[in-house]
Amino acid sequence: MSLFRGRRILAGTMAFVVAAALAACGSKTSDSTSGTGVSADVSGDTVKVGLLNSLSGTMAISEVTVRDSIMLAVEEINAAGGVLGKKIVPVGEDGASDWPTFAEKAEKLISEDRVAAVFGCWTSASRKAVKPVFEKNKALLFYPVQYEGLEQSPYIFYTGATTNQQIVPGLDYLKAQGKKSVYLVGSDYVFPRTANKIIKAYAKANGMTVLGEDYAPLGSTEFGTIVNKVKSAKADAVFNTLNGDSNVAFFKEYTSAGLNATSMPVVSVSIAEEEVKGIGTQYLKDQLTAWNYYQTTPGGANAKFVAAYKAKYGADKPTSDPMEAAYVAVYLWKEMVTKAGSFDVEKVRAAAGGITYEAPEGLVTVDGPTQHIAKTARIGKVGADGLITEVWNSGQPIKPDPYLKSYPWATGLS
Amino acid sequence: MTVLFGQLFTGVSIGAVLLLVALGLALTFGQMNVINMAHGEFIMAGAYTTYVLQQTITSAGWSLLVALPVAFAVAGALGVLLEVLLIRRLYARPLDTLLVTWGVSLMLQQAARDIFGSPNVQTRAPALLTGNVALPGGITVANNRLFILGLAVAAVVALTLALRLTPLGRRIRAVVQNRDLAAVSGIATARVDRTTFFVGSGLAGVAGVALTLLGPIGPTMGTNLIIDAFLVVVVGGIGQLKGSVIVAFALGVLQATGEYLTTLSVAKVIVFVAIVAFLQWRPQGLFTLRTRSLA
Amino acid sequence: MTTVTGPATAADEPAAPAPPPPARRAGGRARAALGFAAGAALLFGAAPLVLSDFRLALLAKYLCVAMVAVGIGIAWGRGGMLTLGQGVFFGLGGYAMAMHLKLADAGPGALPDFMQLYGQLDELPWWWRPFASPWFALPATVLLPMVVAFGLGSLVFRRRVRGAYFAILSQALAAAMVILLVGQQGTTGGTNGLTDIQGFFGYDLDDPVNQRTVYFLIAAALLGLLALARQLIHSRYGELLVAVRDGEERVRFLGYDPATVKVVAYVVAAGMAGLAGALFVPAVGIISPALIGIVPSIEFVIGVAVGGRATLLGPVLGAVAVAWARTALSERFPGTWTYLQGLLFVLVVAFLPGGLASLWALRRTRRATPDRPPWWRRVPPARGGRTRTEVPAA
Amino acid sequence: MTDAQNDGLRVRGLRVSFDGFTAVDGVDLDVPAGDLRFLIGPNGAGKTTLVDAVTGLVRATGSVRFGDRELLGRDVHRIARLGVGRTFQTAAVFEELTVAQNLDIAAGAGRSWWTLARRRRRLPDEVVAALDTIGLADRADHLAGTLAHGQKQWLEIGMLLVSDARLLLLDEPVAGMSHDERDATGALLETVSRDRTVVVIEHDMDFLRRFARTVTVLHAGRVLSEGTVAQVQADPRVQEVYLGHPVDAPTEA
Repeated sequence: MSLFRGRRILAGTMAFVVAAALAACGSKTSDSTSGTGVSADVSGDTVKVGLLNSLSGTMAISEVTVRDSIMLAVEEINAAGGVLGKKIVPVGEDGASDWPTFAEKAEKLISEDRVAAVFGCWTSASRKAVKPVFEKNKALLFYPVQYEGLEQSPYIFYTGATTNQQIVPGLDYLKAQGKKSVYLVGSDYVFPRTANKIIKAYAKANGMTVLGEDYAPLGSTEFGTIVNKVKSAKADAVFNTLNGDSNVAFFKEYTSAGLNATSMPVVSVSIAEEEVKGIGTQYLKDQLTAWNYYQTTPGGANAKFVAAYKAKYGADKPTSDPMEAAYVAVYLWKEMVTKAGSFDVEKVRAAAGGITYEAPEGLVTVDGPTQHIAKTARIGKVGADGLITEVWNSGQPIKPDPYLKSYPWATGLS
Repeated sequence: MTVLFGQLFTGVSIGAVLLLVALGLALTFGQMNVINMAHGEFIMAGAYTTYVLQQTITSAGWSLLVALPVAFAVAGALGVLLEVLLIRRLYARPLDTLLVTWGVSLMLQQAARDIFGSPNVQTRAPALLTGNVALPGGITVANNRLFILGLAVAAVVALTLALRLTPLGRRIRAVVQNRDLAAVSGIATARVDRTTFFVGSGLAGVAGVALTLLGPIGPTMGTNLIIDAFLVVVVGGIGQLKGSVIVAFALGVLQATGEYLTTLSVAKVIVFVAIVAFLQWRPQGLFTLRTRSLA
Repeated sequence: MTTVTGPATAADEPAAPAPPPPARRAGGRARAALGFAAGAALLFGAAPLVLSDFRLALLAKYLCVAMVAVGIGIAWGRGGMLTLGQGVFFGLGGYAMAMHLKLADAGPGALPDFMQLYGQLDELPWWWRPFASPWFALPATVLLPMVVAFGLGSLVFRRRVRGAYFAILSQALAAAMVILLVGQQGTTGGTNGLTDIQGFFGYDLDDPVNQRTVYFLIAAALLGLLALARQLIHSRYGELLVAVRDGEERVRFLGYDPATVKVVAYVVAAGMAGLAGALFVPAVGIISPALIGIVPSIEFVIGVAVGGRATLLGPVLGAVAVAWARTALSERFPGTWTYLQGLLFVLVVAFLPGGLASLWALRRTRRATPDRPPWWRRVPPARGGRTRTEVPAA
Repeated sequence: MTDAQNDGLRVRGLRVSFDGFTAVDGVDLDVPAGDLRFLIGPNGAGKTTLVDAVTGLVRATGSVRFGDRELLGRDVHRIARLGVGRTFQTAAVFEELTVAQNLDIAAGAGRSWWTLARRRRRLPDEVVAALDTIGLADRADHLAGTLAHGQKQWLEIGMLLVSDARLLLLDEPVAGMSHDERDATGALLETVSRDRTVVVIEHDMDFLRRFARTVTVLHAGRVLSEGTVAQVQADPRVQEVYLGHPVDAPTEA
């Protein structure tokens, strides 16, 4: 009776020796099911879903707004009769901006609370941390934030943009504007580094030059050197993948150095309406952003969403792309469950492909094979009122391509 | 050449920020041996003071000017509160002040979140401070950086003069050099401690006002700066201001040079290695106050 | 002081009979054995019976934190070195283990998944290669942190950098380490760290039975470390370490080099943190820079302070209690937890510097030595860096 | 024990300055083996600094030889291992350790790591003897922090005894002691100086008259006078320094 179970590749390692020694202490061995999923508890007239966001720590700033919009969607759905006749009971957990805590809480939501699906995570690091938990338990995660692509898990639905729905359109826009050279500025973590690799490959294939590439440690607020370099490089535009607080310091430095949207426009992919408020339009006026949704996006679905959000959380609270993607995620899940006629994870996955939904950002379609969604890319400009208005869009939803397989210049990136 | 000068100026201005943040620590840590981890939150308090004032004083320029003394008072008052409630009991245990004030800093951050919300807030900078000065040779120098440099220099001069010339300053120095002797000479050491802490914390508030021109204003804005500032005081040497001044600018220039030649991340590591190496050479810092039994 | 029992004055000093050995010595060993047995029964018997797989996995995580705490208890509680960079050693151990497991998951000759994605490397970087062998990686989890601690400690302590200086420096070390790891994304996984670790020496970590066995490994390691720490504390070295804590210069004048004494404690603490990090990886399946920076490093210290820094069991119980409270409270009141964490730190350190253990010790010492002054008149038992006779280095 | 004949202290041209202030200004001093020498002088005369220099705490120029070894330039702990021990003005015992543990540590500077890593099975003989000598045998298992002030001073002296110091430099060992305690300390010093060399910094003139064998008077960093108690008392320069009051000098630390 061994304490370890499973395939043995390396017998006689230290671990085995210790395990053998431990066998004397006595323990139960096989009494639980091995590796199979924990099925959701749908016995009553309610169904639980998990909400996994950082409510404390450095990421709370962004993730709290996502939690708010998920709650909004849940309440709306409940008010309209619930899902398959069952009311949704949200179970909230705090990821505390700490990746192992995310994994721990994901495990709790799945195995203790037995939720039917989990909505949440923001950083790639937190998603990477929980991914094995969802795969092991065969449970569903809806991830609502734009990210660096290069991932496709059978148990995750990605409702934010992948790179070909945000970065690539951003570059297309710059190219169309006649920008020949870019400078890349980003925070030092996975998303900017991956994004910049894509940008460099794109530039090479499209006759653009990358004049420089600089990374600031996460949370860094000292941009004197980077702005100096950017300024002396005299690029046509800057592609900005900085995150959080760094954006504030970067744009203040940028403005003080005499640079602005006319002399050297900046395209940012992590600045939404909420961030604009924290930086100030004084520093951001007319700068560009690349997203799939703005508070100003036209359409009845968005007008309804914005009104409902402001009614619930306050008129001064803006809505933004990740919030919208989270809101949409809950509705998409409802559509999938309804189509499947069951909360069973495998049935829901099978039903997912092709589901469409008239979202605030416009029509979205779930892409079955990648479990991403087709979205319309939108380039926006920061206005004096702190809102972002669209200056360009891709015309139609872009099919998600997390590994950029349909782009010839991107071969070798993944 | 332009870049070289630009980088030099960047280094000096990094140094000025470091100095502004470290100056208060040079008093509370350097003179009183209290490791106040909540110093960063006093900076935050100063920045939020600017934000609150801007809600009532609409002129960005005036609100900034008014914010300087008000933030000094607000942060100073927080400092006195901390001293009276906690630090006073811990003078014999400097390491424990570190842990206690870290706990305080956690609570202050959460309080800021509850009052002002988690997201950053914005303040407006006066138009004068968002521009820059063009020097011959295509060199530009940002006005806000110049302002902060000036503020740092002014703060150092004012503090130095205050310590040298005013009766209070003499009392502070007396207590630093020999607490017992100062006490028997009729100096109310407890009150001097409180005043020192007020001034040291108040300086953090001033730094907070200045930082609204450069970076984010949010609950965690102080935490990024605090370690660097402590390193400045450690390397500068306890008990004297000039060490901190020199080291702040030296580290600023080293950081800027490192950033230019390598990357920001590597520059941080270079600075750390340089500090460890420097402490091999002068373990007590650049300048030390020599007394027989330095506590 | 009226009845002075002065020193023996004249030549009447033939070797007096040795004073009776301390009374507690006799029962000490037996009680310790009993304590260990009780601990083992609790960890190996009661916990797995009572707790669900999920809660047991959580306990495994807490016990890893407790291992770090045992080391901090030695370095800080006994040695007076407030190390705010223990996350660095935890991380070194964790990364060493995770690197091996990632390579094992990938299979011989293949690259770990993240390197293909983010690094676009064609071959393994040279410094990854040795970790393919368990015979290198396993010892490295403990030895690597020890070597780093030895290097830094030798530099720093020999130059008499101590007290607050050391604390701040150790904190800066944690910050520098994080920046370094994050910056080398292609080879370290950057902020993501090393995730999605599937196997542990050929055993599937998704299998609850194997997870449980990992828990047993961790519990056994913790008990082992406690035994080691007990031996260390009660050895002559342990007494010397306390002497160095309370009077570094005095020890120097007795002919010891305090730097060496401190380096040893620092290295031992680093090794313990390394082992904890190594076992954390199979238990949680991830190691990332978020676990080794300034904040987690200082959080390691909280538990130790709460439990009682200078005692053997205090840090362990404190660490588990704080980690548990964090999970329990942050599930319901995330904001409140931050306040409470801060308040806990403030109250314990400022008003109960001996930690919760001092309440217990108070009861015992009052019985043992009735003539000790009451606790409120006593100097707190565990002091930080300031030594009684601190003299400036020339 | 080494031959006591070689264990004299010989100081030549010792000079210590701090930032321009010269605390010890060219001191020559000979303390023969087995002497019980008292070092007196007004505040700021350089007494403690002299001891600091001899024990390696402050940097100094000149020469300090103990036996046939030069001490200047060596680390504090190396000097200590050569058999030079000192006490401080404020008692510096390890308060969180018991009396016996204090002595055991003092006795063990040369111990191997193997010995250090194990528990103390029984007290070493020299510790037992020292406990008896300093009169603290019945307090061996008490924490040193609970001792009375005088007892701490004795414990310190005991620690020097077990550390096998052959030159003891004591900085105001009887300050703050009661009359009885002073007598006991004096007697202890006499016992100790039988086979060791003892240098005592002291302000207490009564104590000095009773126990000093020889006296050196320091003033402004220099040796002002040297000799027996009677010789020094008769020295007009000493009388002048002490404001015309030859012996009962109004000095307090």
